[in-house]
Amino acid sequence: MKTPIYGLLAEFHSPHEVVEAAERVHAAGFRKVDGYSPYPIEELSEALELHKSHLPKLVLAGGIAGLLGGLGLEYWASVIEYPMNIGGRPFFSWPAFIVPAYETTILFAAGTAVLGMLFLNGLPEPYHPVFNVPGFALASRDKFFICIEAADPRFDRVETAKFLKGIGASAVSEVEH
Amino acid sequence: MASATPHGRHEHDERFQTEADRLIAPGHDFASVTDSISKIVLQRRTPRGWWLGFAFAFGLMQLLLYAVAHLLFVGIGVWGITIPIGWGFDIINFVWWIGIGHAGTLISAILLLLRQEWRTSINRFAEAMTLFAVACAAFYPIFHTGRPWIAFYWLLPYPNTMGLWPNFRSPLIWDVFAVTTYATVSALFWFVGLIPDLATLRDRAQSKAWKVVYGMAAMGWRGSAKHWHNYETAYLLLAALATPLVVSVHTVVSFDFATGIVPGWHATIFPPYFVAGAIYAGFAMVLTLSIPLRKFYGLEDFITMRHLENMAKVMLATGLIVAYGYMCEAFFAWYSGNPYEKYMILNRMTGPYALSYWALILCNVVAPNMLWSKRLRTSVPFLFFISFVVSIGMWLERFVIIVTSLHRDFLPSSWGLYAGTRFDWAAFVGTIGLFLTLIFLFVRFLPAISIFEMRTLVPAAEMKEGEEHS
Amino acid sequence: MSAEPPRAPFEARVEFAGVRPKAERGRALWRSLDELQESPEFLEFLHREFPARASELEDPRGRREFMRVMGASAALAGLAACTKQPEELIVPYVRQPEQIVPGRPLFFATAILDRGYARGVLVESHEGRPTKIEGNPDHPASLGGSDAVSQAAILDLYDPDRAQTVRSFGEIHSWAEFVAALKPVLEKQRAKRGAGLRILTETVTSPTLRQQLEDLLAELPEARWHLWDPGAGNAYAGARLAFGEAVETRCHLDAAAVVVSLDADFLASGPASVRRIRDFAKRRRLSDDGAPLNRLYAVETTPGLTGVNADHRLPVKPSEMEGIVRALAAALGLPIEGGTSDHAAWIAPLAKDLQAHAGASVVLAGEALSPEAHALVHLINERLGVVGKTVSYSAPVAAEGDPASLGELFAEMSARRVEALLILGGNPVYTAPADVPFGDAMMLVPFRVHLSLHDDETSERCHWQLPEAHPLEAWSDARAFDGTASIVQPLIEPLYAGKSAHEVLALLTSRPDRRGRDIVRDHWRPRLGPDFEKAWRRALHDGLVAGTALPETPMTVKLGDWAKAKTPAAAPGLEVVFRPDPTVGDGRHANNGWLQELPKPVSKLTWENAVYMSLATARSLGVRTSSSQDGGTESAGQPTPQGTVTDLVQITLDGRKVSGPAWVLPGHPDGVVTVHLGYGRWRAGRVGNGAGFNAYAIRGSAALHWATGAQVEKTAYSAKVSCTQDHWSMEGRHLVRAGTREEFEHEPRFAQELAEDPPNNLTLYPPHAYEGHAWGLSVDLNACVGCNACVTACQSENNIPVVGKDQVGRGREMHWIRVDRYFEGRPEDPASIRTWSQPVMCMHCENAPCEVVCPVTATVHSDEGLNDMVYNRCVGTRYCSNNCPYKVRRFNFYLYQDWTTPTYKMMRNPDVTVRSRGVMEKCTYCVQRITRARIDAKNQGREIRDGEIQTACQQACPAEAIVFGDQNDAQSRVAGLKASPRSYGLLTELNTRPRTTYLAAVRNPNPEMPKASHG
Amino acid sequence: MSQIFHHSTNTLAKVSIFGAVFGAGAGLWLLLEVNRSPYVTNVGVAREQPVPFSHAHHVGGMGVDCRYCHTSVERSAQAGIPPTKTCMNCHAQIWSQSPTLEPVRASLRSGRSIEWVKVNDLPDFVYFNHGAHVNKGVGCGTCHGRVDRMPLMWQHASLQMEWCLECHRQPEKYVRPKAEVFNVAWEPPADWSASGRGAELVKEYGIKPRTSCSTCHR
Repeated sequence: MKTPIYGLLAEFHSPHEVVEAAERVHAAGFRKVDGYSPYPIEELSEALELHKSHLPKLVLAGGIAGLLGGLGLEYWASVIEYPMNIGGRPFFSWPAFIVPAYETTILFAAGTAVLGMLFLNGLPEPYHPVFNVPGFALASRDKFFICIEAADPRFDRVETAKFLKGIGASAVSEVEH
Repeated sequence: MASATPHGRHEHDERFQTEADRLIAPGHDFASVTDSISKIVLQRRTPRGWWLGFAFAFGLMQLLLYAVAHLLFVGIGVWGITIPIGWGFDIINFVWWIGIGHAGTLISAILLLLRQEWRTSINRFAEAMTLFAVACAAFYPIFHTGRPWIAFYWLLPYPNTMGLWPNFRSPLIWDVFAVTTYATVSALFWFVGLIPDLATLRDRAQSKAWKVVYGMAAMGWRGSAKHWHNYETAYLLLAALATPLVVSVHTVVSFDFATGIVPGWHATIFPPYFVAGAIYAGFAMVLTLSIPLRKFYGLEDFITMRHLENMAKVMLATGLIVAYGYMCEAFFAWYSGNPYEKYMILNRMTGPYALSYWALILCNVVAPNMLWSKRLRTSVPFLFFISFVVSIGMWLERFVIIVTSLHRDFLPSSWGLYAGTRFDWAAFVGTIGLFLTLIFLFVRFLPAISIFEMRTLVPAAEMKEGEEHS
Repeated sequence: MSAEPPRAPFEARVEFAGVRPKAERGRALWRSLDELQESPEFLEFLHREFPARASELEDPRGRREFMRVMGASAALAGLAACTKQPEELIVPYVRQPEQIVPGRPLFFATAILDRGYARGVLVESHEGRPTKIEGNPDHPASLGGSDAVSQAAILDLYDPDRAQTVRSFGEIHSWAEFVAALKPVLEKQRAKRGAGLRILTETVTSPTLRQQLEDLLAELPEARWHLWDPGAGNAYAGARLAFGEAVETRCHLDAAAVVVSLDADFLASGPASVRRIRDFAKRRRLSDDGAPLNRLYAVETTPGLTGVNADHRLPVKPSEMEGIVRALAAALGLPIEGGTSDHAAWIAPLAKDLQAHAGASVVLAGEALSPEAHALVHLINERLGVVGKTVSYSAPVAAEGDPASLGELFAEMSARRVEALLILGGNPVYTAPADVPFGDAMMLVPFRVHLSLHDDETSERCHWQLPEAHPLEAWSDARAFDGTASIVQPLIEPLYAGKSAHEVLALLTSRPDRRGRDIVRDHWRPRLGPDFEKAWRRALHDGLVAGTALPETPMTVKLGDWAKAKTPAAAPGLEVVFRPDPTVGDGRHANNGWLQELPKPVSKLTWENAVYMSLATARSLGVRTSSSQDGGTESAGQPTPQGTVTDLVQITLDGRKVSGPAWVLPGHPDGVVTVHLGYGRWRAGRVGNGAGFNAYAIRGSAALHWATGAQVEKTAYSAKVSCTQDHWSMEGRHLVRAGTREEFEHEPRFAQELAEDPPNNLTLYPPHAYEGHAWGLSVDLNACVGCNACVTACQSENNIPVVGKDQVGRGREMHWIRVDRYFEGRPEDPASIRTWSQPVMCMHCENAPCEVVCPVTATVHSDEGLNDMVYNRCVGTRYCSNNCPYKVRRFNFYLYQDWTTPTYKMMRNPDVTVRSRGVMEKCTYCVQRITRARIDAKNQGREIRDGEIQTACQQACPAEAIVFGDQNDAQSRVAGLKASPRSYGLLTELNTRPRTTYLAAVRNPNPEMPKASHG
Repeated sequence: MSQIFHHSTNTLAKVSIFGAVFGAGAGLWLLLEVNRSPYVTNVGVAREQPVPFSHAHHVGGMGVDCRYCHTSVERSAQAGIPPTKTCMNCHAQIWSQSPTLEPVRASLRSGRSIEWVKVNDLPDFVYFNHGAHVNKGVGCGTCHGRVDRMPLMWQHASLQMEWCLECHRQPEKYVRPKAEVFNVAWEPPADWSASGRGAELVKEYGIKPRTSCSTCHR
């Protein structure tokens, strides 16, 4: 009868409400859920039981790659490729080589951190269904939202809407694709 | 449950007491914070004051273009450098700018890790300042060379047809690595911090064009719990990485001198007191910028007296460390008994450039001690004044280190004198123009204060209270 | 190139715009004839990374092109590393000359003239282009050594400012036209037996020229030949007094244990100076051949090389000199009165020392001394019984001229008795005494001809200016100080339409079109024995005609009235001493950039003469000096970043005035000032014009060498001069290490004890091993007299540019080797001053501080321990220079090299890269010579022999103070010297491990002398 | 709030970030390739000459020895370009009327040199010595290729520094018996590297190639 939708978006006025609501939603067994807030609320992600981020491991890997890459380059260039007697110093002047390696370590690690964050968040993603909801603009100002996706097995266009009203949503709107 | 996010909720209760203590004026909520900051960027009319300032800065920047063009046509000889003083304004300004460029990352990263909430309202433009200062600094290592048109890529390791590689033992190569890394990481850090605010601007912007622009930059940020979850981790990690970086950069810069054999350069004390000096100079510049900024855009609610005073305290502390560094230099020279070192310090104090040395002592040793007084520390005009004094002092420090050390080293037969030419000055003033130009563009088109972080300071953001309600 | 270039808009080119003509098209680092061709601008430019573009802002077209190219280069930035070569052409010979092998230089023996006297040289020639001048080991005046002036002669050859065509009042003419114009004049003169013909020459030693002149005078008996040499002194006149005839005095310093110089700067000037340095240094080197250390006493006014190298130096006013000579004579028991008593304390032990070494001592009299004083000195030497031992006499080498000769000519011209004046060389309009306005009188002569290298002040006033052929372009001959004749042979066809004096004189004869070669050969044909051709070839090959040295003739002094005391003319005011300039001479070298930029031996001034005076005199005049941290005076004038500012002082002498910058010279006696001749020229060329002030303007014919009664006062103005070493003191650092003979005999290692070197295992890193060769260099500070020959030799060998006065003032001189000068003693007391010279070139440190800091490995160590400098890799951070404790690195702040003037391209050493703008450069130990020797040795399947490689400075050094070699080879000379107890390194406490080391100086003071003179 | 971007921008954005990173790398790689390409090095580009002199004909065809024209190759840094006279030694008799040789005759008549285009052109700050190489068993062909197959001369090797170093670092790969130096057709036997003959020659000829900067740059 109606066109399929992406999900339902519930609006809340305060951080406490949204966190509370999130806990309820989760308790109710919804899993394809996401909350939206104008600033980071750790409690919200806890309420939705988002699993731990893998970012730290990635960054560590990036750092190690940078370290080995830097040292490797220095060793190869000044010992293997073109060894030169520079000021009577040995070809592998490791104390001097620490500095650039140190910098590449940080460079690679930082790069990984940013790209990793974007990747894990699926960004860039300029288009997203929730943007279709007119009021959602306030998610970056002073409003809080919870969105239950239609893809969730327990999702029911009517019931879920009621449920959301029930847990104190000031407004519930349908999100088109 | 409490004190979870890096913004240290725990000390909330004593946060709103006295005038001087508070980080944000009372009566603000999410909306007001958001609107009052974003309106600076989104307002249709550009204030006349901005235009005037920008025109001035842009004018100065033209000097830089002129100086560079002249340099390329005629040669590095248009500068005052000679043998034995092979470095002059070029490296002085390089170190000076790099030093200034330290406050931003320091405030954002180290204070973040130290959970200093007062950083929140100043870190954004401190970071921007860092980027712009580094841009100005990066100008010199390239253009101080005799052949900049090849220097800019021969300094990088890449597989070339000559089979040659840079000399990784040279502090200048360390500089290349350190500065490029620092610039990149600071830029990333700054940009990551901007993403949520860009989303805010995207959602607030009136014209379609700006929506698109900010929308592109925001990359579709929705502020979802998942986003924030990874975002916070990334931001913390970046801070953790930027902290050792910021310390390493000025350490490496100090190696340019410390690893040399020139009396007055060859000193182990350099790294620590260069870093301290950098922070010192950096905070001075933050003050120089933030004081007019808060006045002009009426941001006193967010950049409060407590911010200014804290910065003054940091300056006092680092200033004392720097002073200690000077003392050590003099002491080492005397204690080492090395004739060259002895002559060097004596020459600094009584030689042809004694004036600059004593001026430096006045600016960097005497002046900051006035900050012991709470009255002065909380007097905005005085802080504005002292911030200039400190900037001048730090410039003089580099002048003393570079010029007075080089002009009389080992063989009296090769001693010489140095003075900057009008092209030295043009380049220096020009970089200041570049710096200001970028600053003006920044405050016009990007939020000078981190909106989403300010939201976390709004009382309503208090989970605890919330639970009490329910 | 003829027009004066417009002043450039930037300080950039203001100065050396003069040195090099307007630089438009940046030409390649040019290497051999093959590459002389022009090539496409754009790639050209990319290839060279815009060198000579500095000037392009001037014309809009250039600016546009620059922008075009800038854009392109930005686009191709990635390629710039090794951009496309511009297409170059190869231009082979059509018929290849026999002995020429492209790429291999040839050496020819010839002679360079030094004020008329021959100095034997070997000239290096690449594909027919002379590029470098070396001393001729077989020539008595050289023995392989050389001096700055003869080194710089190569630059004169290629000077683009040389007179290039026959001119008449600026109009370009041809030789034919001149001959046509000469004809009627000549016929007229023939008719009246030359009554109206006058010929003016400089000192002439050329047998051929002399013959030609004498023949001409025989043909035209009424004609007169005049001589004028502004630097000539009273030697011949003195000899006439003493012996009744003019004789040439020779001294054999290698046989002298005690040498006394009475204002005779024999190390710096005179036809035998190079030889005398060699002989003198032989007795200073403390070499194993056991020649005992000699002792040098110097009595002089202006601190000169001889004085600063003396064991005892007595600074006196010129007016005191004669009294001292008499006192010395009296002290030696000669019946001479009128001796001064002021310096008795100094003279008594001196006389004692002389007598103690009777037979092995020698007294030399300076040219400036009066004839009487010269005669007295002859008498003293006779009394010391050294004639035939350290002193000998021969017939005069040069045609006798006396200063009066010019006066006579002047009188005749003023009386309109001269109808035709032929000036062969010289520049009398500029050099004539002030009271002899030669230039004005000359205008009364209806036919005036001037033959000269440059279109100079005299040419300006002549009907005909004839371009003279440079000695390297023409056939001639000349005699050395001892009479030895050399054939001067051309190495290259005249670059311009030049002719030699021989050919010009021939124009006056019945056979006007004889070529120089024939004239010279015809002169020698009867004199070279039966097989002329063989002897001729031999003479050309050896660079001298064997057995032409004039025989020694015994002489005895005849006492006369001259021995009687004269009452010295005491006049109020200061005394003034006139001397030819140490580098540009009497002005003849004024347009030679190398000599202009060569620091004066003691004052280290460049591009300038000054009014030298003592500190006391300066203070009395209120002249500013700069004071040191402890309040003492540390340098003359007021050093500034752009040069040294000093007060202008005005000298008034007999109503004539001249003003010049005051310059305090430690060791200069009070109450007298010294001015050098040869500056203030207004028609020298683009280099010499306007440099310094013209001291001839106050020089009277009555007092050519020194005058009394001068007023000197400070003016309201100041001048900026360029001095390469402002600072006087060594600041108590052990840089030049010196001791007395006693100290040396008591502790041979005294020099090494002055500072302890860090142990080899001090460093964290294991040292690099140098198998094979390990090049090293040793400088003997006792032999070195500081004559600067090495500096110019290096400049010539290594294509070192001239940067101009302004740049030198800014501390940007480019010399790869410099001679540092330090003063010891109290500046207020001239007698206490001791002066040290120390040649400093790259030390090639094994732990080179410069290399470590170079970001692009543009300076690294070679496997033989050379500190290589790779110009094409250098990006010009100048970090290496900052970190070099010896400050021997030089930086191309601008495009100093002249890449446009064609003649300069021909002059350059094709084995050395011509450096571009923005790169560092420095001494390479003449790596091009090392490489040549290595390849030759390899091709011949042998090892490099010790001494096979000579660096340019070593080869030029007349004192043999510089020795280069393989310090890994225990047999090598350099290894031996480095093992000497006197050997020490400069600043070795920094653990730089320099390959260049020094041998400490050992002076030989007379313990009986008054202490004051020790300092 | 309404949707600002179209659905497709998501992919677009992701791709562009990815593209930026790899685009930079590709750009650098391209530059380096161009740098080594004949566009820059002129390798294999036959050059027009005032006289179409054919090495293929003179060397390959008639077997003229290199040294007949390049006389100084064993003694000097420069191999030496033959003077016009050398050409006329033969061409006074053969092809003495050929129009293609007119420039040569003209040169001899007028005494003006023939201006050949330089094919193997090193930068002027590089000092190469033919004698040193030829006398140590480095064959002409090693650097100049099969000139006996070049109708018009072209550049065989890049002459870039990395190319020089290649041989200076491992001469045994490129050295040949001295007897074969002027035999441009000489090819190392198949088992050359295996046989270790190269190493022997390096020892025998006392070859000590240097990679110090001043070996070629002064």
